[in-house]
Amino acid sequence: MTVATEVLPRPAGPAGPAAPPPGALLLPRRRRRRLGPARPVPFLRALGPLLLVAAWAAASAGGALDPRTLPAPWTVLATAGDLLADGRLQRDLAASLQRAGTGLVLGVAAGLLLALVAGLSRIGEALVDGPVQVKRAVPALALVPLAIVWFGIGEQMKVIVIVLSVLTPVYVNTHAALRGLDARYVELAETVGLSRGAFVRRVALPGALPGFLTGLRMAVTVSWLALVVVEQIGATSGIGYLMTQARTYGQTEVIVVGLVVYGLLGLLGDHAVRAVERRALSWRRSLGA
Amino acid sequence: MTVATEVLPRPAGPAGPAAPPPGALLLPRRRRRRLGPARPVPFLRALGPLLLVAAWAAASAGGALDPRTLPAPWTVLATAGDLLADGRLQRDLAASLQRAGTGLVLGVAAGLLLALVAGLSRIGEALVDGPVQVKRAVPALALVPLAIVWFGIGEQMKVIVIVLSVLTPVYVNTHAALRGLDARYVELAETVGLSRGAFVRRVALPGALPGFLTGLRMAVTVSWLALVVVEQIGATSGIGYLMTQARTYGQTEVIVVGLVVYGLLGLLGDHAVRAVERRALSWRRSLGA
Amino acid sequence: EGPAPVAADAPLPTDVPPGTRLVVADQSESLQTVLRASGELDDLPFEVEFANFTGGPAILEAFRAGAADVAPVGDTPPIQALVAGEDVPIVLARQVDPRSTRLAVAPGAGVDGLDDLRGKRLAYAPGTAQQAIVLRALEAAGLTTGDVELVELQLADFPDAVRTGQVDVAPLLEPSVTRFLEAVGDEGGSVLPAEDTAALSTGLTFVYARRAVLQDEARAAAVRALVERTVRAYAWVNEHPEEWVQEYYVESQGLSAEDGRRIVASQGEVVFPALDEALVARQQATIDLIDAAGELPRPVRAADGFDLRFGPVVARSARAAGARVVTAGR
Amino acid sequence: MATLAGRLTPEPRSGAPGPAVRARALSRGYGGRVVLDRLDLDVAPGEFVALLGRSGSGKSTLLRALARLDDDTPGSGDLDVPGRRAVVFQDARLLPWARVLDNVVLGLPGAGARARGAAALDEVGLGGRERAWPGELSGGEQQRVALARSLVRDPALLLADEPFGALDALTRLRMHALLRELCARHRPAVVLVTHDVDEAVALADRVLVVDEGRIVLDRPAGTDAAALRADLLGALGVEAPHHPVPVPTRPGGTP
Amino acid sequence: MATLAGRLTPEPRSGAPGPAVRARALSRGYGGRVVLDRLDLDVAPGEFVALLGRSGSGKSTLLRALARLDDDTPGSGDLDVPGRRAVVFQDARLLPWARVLDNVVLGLPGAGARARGAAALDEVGLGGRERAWPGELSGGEQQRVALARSLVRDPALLLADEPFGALDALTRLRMHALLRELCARHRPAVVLVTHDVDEAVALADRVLVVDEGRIVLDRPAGTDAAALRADLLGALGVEAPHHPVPVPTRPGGTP
Ligand SMILES: Nc1ncnc2c1ncn2[C@@H]1O[C@H](COP(=O)(O)OP(=O)(O)OP(=O)(O)O)[C@@H](O)[C@H]1O
Ligand SMILES: Nc1ncnc2c1ncn2[C@@H]1O[C@H](COP(=O)(O)OP(=O)(O)OP(=O)(O)O)[C@@H](O)[C@H]1O
Ligand SMILES: [Mg+2]
Ligand SMILES: [Mg+2]
Repeated sequence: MTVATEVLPRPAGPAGPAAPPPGALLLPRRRRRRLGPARPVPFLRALGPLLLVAAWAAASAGGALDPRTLPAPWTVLATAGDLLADGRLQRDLAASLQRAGTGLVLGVAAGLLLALVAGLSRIGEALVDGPVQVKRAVPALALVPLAIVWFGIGEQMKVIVIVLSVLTPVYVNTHAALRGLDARYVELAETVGLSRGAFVRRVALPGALPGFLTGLRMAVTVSWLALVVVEQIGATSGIGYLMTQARTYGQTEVIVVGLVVYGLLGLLGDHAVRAVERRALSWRRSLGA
Repeated sequence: MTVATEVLPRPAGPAGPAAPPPGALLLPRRRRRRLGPARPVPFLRALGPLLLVAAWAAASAGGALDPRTLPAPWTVLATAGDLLADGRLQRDLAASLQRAGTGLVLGVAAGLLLALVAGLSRIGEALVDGPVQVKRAVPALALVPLAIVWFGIGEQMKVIVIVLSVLTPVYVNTHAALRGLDARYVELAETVGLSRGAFVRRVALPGALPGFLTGLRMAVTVSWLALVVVEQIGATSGIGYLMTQARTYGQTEVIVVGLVVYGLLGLLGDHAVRAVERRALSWRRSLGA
Repeated sequence: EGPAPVAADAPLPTDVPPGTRLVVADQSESLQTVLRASGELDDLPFEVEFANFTGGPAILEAFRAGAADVAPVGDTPPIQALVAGEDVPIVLARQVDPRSTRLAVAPGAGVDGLDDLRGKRLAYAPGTAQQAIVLRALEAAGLTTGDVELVELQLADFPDAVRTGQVDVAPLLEPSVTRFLEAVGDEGGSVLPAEDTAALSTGLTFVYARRAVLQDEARAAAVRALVERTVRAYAWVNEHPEEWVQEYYVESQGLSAEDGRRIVASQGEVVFPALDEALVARQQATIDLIDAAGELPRPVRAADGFDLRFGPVVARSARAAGARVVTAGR
Repeated sequence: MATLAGRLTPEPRSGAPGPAVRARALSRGYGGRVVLDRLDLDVAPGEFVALLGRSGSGKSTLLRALARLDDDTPGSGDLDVPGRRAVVFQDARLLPWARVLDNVVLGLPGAGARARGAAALDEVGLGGRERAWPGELSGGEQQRVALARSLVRDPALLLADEPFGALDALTRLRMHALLRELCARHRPAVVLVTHDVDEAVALADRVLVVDEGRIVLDRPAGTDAAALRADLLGALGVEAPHHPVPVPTRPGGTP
Repeated sequence: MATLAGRLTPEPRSGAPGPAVRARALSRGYGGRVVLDRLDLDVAPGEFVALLGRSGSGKSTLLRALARLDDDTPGSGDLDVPGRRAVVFQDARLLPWARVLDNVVLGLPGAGARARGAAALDEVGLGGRERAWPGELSGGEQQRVALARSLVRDPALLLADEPFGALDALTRLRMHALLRELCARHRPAVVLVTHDVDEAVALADRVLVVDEGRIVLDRPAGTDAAALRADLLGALGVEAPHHPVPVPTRPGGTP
C-alpha cells in the first residue's frame, strides 16, 4: 500500500507534537497539484519576454544578428531615446492611442451588441451573423478603398475601419460564449420570470463574460494592428505612420522601435484585461485560478 | 391568477378527448422559449448575406452605388466568369488554398500545443505566453523583413508567416478555455489517478474544445487574410496576389471578385467549423443548442 | 558608413561561368515578361529566378536579406536604398514619355494650372516617383510644401481619392487617367494639360543590383548579360507594341487590351538615357528636391548609387538594337 | 406494473375555481423512450401533493413538464398550469457568478426585495452569508439558498424537486417548517418530489407514486399514516418495517 | 459545544499495520473562518466509518482533506492517508463530454476495464445506458454512475460524500448491498458521509458526528443500535422518536 505523508508546519510554542496546539491554525499551504498548473508565481510571466530580449541581445552582441536586419537592443533604445527627445514618439503614440482607443471603445460596444442580438434571437442571428462573418473574412486593406469613398480620408474613416476590425473578435467570442451558455441557467431565468433585459444583465452577460474577455484581449491588439493600415491614409502622425515612413527608407531601427512599442502595448493591454478578468471572474473555481 | 393553456396535437382516431389514447405519443413539439433563441431554422443564416447581396444589387441598379466604387453584382459575376474562363481564378485559388491550408494545419497544431504547454504548467506559461502575446501584438507586415532574412522568399517563408498568424487565435482561445476549465474536473482527474497524457486527452482537451473551436473559426479566416501580406512577396499566383495586382491597376471589379471569394470562403469555413462544433459538442445542453 | 566609391575604371567581366545564378526581384512580372516575350530568355547564359514583389520597400528588404540580386524599379527606390545605407547601384536606366503622368483635378477643385495649387490638397506618397512629381509641381509653381496640404496616401488609393474629391489634385497614370475622365469628366473633373506637366516627371525607371553581386566576377558578368538583354527586350517593345500589350497587359496582368494599349501609348517610345554624370546629376536633383522638402531622413549622394561601368554596355546594346540613347536633361 | 389509479376527475372547465394543475394524457419521452405515459393529474389550488417514485421513474420529467420547461422534449397531452410558478430544481441551480443574496432575489421586483431575500436567507440558517459565492457553500447550504429563492416568491404553483435531499435531519425539519409557513401564507398548490416516505406523509395532503410513467398510487394523507406508509413502501418495492415512525414535527433545538 | 471525544490513540507509527488514515490536529478554514478545528482521526485498514453532522459542519471539508484535494485551503496539521484513494463526490461530478461508460472507466488501466465498467453499470441498474451522456440521466442515475466509478476501482481508502442522497429507498438498499460487497472484496477503509442515521447505523463499524469542526461523538456501531440511534439523533439536535426502526436489509423485489 502506498502511503503518502504530508507534514504541515505546526505552531511554535511549548506544546509538544502530542499535545494539540491551543487553537486552530490557518496557514497558507503550498499547492501541489499533480495535474494542472501550480500556484501563480508573481512576475514569472515576465520570464518569456525577458528571455526573448536576452536572446536578442546575445545574438546582437555575438554578431549572429545582422544589425541591418535586426539592430541590437541598445541601438533600438538609443533610437527610441532620439525619437523621444524629438518629441516624435510621444506625438505619434498620443495620436495612435486616441485613434485606437476610440475605435476600441466603439468597436467593443458594437461587437457586444451584435453578439447579444445574434446570440439571443434567431432572426437577429440570421441578419447579423452572416454579414459579420463576411466582414471578418475580408482583408481590411481591401476595404480601405470603399472606406475612403464612403467616409473620406479623415479621422472618421480611420476610426470606422478600426471599429470594424475590433468588432469581429469581440463578436465571435461573445457570440460563441452566449451560445455555450448552460441551458439550465436559461431555464432558471425563465422560472423566476426574468425580463429580457434582466436576463441579459443577470444571466447572459455574466455567463458569457469569460468569452467576451477573451474577445476583448484580441480586440485590444487588433485595434493597434489596424493602425498600420489606416495610418497609411491621410495621416501625418501615429505609430503606424511612423512605421510605414520608416519602412520606406529602410530605417530598421525605427521600425524595431515601433515593433517594441507594439509588443509592450500588447503585453500591457493583455495584462490589463487579465487583471479585469481576475476580478470579474473571481467567482470561478477553475484550472487557472 | 394567470393560467396558460397549452393544447398539443392528439392522435387521430376514434377515441374522444376524454378517453386516453391507446399509447403514449411522442411528437416533436414546437420550442417556445421565452428567453434565448428559438429553435434553429435551416438556411435562415443565409438570410443576412442574401440581404446584403440584395441591397448591393438594388443600390447598383438604382444608381445609388457608383460602379467605380463598387461595381454591380452582375459586373462582378461577369468579371469572375472572365477570370474563370482565363483559368486565372482557378490557378490563384488553388495556389492560395494550398498555402493557406498548409499554414492552417501547422498553425492550428502549433497553437494547440503551445496552449497546452502554457495552460497546464506555470513554467510553460512563463516561457510561452509572453512571446505569443508579443507576437500577437506585432503587425505581420513588420515581421516580413525578418521572415525574408531567415526563411527566404519562397513558399517556406509564406507558410511560416501564415502559421504564425494562425497560431495566435488558436492559442489565445484554447489557453483561455483551459484556464477556465472547471477545477472540479481536475480534482476528479487527480482522484482517479489519470496520467498527464490521459488528463490532456480525457479532460483538458474535451473541456477546452469549445474555446479551441472558436479559435479555429478565427484561424480559418486569418489563414486567408495572411495571404494578402505574404503573396506580396515572391508570388506570382494566389488570390492575395490577384488582389494586390488589381489594386495597382485600379481594377475594381477584380478586387471585388477577390472580396467576394474571401467572403464566400469565410462563410464556408465558418460553416464547416460550426458543423464540426455541432457534432463535437453534441453533449452540450446550451442556449444555442 | 555609406557605400564605397565605385571604381569606375575597373573592367566589367564578360565571361559567365556555367552555374551562375541571379535572383531578380521583379515587380508585376514586368521584366520577366518583357524578356520572355522578346525571346531574350532563350539561351540565357546564366540561371535566373524571378521573384515577384510589390513595392520598393519590400524589394529593399529582400536585397538586405540577400534574397534578391537585381531588380527593376522606379526612380525613387534607389534613393531610399541610399538613405537606408544599402549599397545597390543602378546599372540600367530606361525612360518613357514623361507626359505619361498627368495631374488629375477633382471636380470643382478650381485648379486650371500649376499656379492654382496654393492651398489645395495634394495626394502624396513618400517613396514613390509620384512624390517627386508633386514636389516638382510645387517647385514649378513657386510654392513650398507649407503652401499646400499634402495628403499621404497609398498610390493605389490616388484614383479613388481624387475622383471623390478627398484630395484636389493627384498624379495619375494610365489607365487611371482615362477612367478618371470617364467617371467625372462631365462633372468638372479634369487633367492639367500634358504640356504644363511634362517637366514634372522624369519618366525614368532603373535596374539596380546589389554591390556584392557586382563585386563577384561571375555574377557581375551575368548582370551585364542581363542588362544587354533587357535593353534589347525594350527595343523589341518599341517595335512590337501590340504584341507587348497582349503578352504583358492582357495575358500576364489581366487588363483589357484597350487599357493595355492606352498605357503603352501614353508611355511612348522607350529610350535609354546614357549612364553618365548627366544622369547622376539628374538623380541628384531629385534627391535635393526631396531633401529640400524636408522629407529625407538624411542627405545622400546620387553618385554613390550608380555603377557607371554599365554605361557603355547600355549604349552599345541600345544602338545595336535600334533604340535611341539620350542624354539626361534637366 | 398495472395502473392502480387513473384519477379522472370530472371536467372542471366550466366551474368556478378549476384545479391549479390539470394534465391529461400527458406523455413525454426521450429518443423514442417513453418516460411519461398518458399521465393524468389534477392538483387543486392550495393542495400539497408529494410525489414519490424510483430513481429514473420520471418524477423530474413530470415536474419539468408542469414547469413548462420541456418544450423541446417530444410528447403530447393537454396541460393547464398557473402562470405564477416557482421551481426548486433537483440541482440547486444557483448562478455561480451571482452572490448568494443576488441568487435569492433573482427576478424579484420591488424595493424591498433585498431585505426580504436577506430575511429568507436568515430563515434557512444562512444569515451573514449574503455576499458569499455559491461555490463557497456546502452542498446543503446551496440547497437551502435554492429553497430561500422560492420562499421569497408568491407562486400559485410550487414545484420542488427533492429540495431537502442534502440536508441533515435537524435542518430538514426546520426547512419543513418554513415550507409549511409558506403554504399557510400564500396557499400555493405544491408538488414536492421526495424519496423520504416519512417526509411525504408528514408534509403532504396527498401522496402519489409514479412508476413506468404512470401514477400507480394516489392516496390522501392524514388518515391512517401507518397504513399509508406501508402502502407507499410497498408501491416503492420495499418491505415495510413493522413499526411506523412518526416524524417529529418540532425540532429539538430552536428553529 | 464541548468536545465529547478526542480519540487519541497511542502513536501507532512503530507498529506493524498502522491506521489507514491518521489525522492529527487537522485544521482547515476559509477566509479566516475555522471549519476544521484541530481534528484528530484514525481509521483502521478495512474499517467502515460513517460521518454525520449538520449541513455546513465541515464533513465535505474533512473528506476533501483526506482526499488531499485541498492543497489550496489554508490550514495545518498532520495527515497520513493511503495513496490508492477513491472518492465519490457530493455532486456526481461526471465529465459532461464523456459518455457514461467512459466516465466509469476513467483512468482505469488494462484491457478488461470497459467490461468491468459495463458490469458495474449493470449492477447499479444502468445496464444499457453505457453510451448515454451524463446530461441525459436523472439525478439519481448520475449518482449511481458516480458510485459505479468507485466500484470498479480497488482503493485502500474509499471516501464517499453522501453517495445515496438522491436515491429512493429501494435503490438505496441495493446500493448498500453493492457497497458492502465492495468492502468484502477489497477491504478498503471507508469514510462515508451521510445524513441518514439509519444508514450510518446499518452500514458502518463506527459512527462519528462532526460539529463545529471537531468530532463530538465517536461510537462503534453494532452493539445497541437503538441506543446509538438515539444518541446520534441527540448529537444532531433532533429529539429521537420512541421506536427504533430497523432498516430492512433485503429489498422487497429482486435485486
Ligand atoms: N435529456 C434526456 N435525454 C434522454 N433521457 C433522459 C433525459 N432526461 C431524462 N432522461 C431519462 O428519463 C428517465 C426519467 O428521468 P427523470 O429525471 O424524470 O427521473 P427521476 O424520476 O427524476 O429520477 P431521480 O429520482 O433519479 O431524479 C430517466 O431514465 C432518464 O435517464
Ligand atoms: N471554498 C469555500 N470558501 C468559503 N467557505 C467555504 C468553502 N467551502 C466550504 N465553505 C464553508 O465551510 C463550511 C463547511 O463546508 P462543508 O462543505 O465541509 O460542509 P458539509 O458538512 O459538507 O455540509 P453539507 O452537509 O451541507 O454538505 C460551510 O459553512 C461552507 O460554507
Ligand atoms: Mg429527478
Ligand atoms: Mg458536504
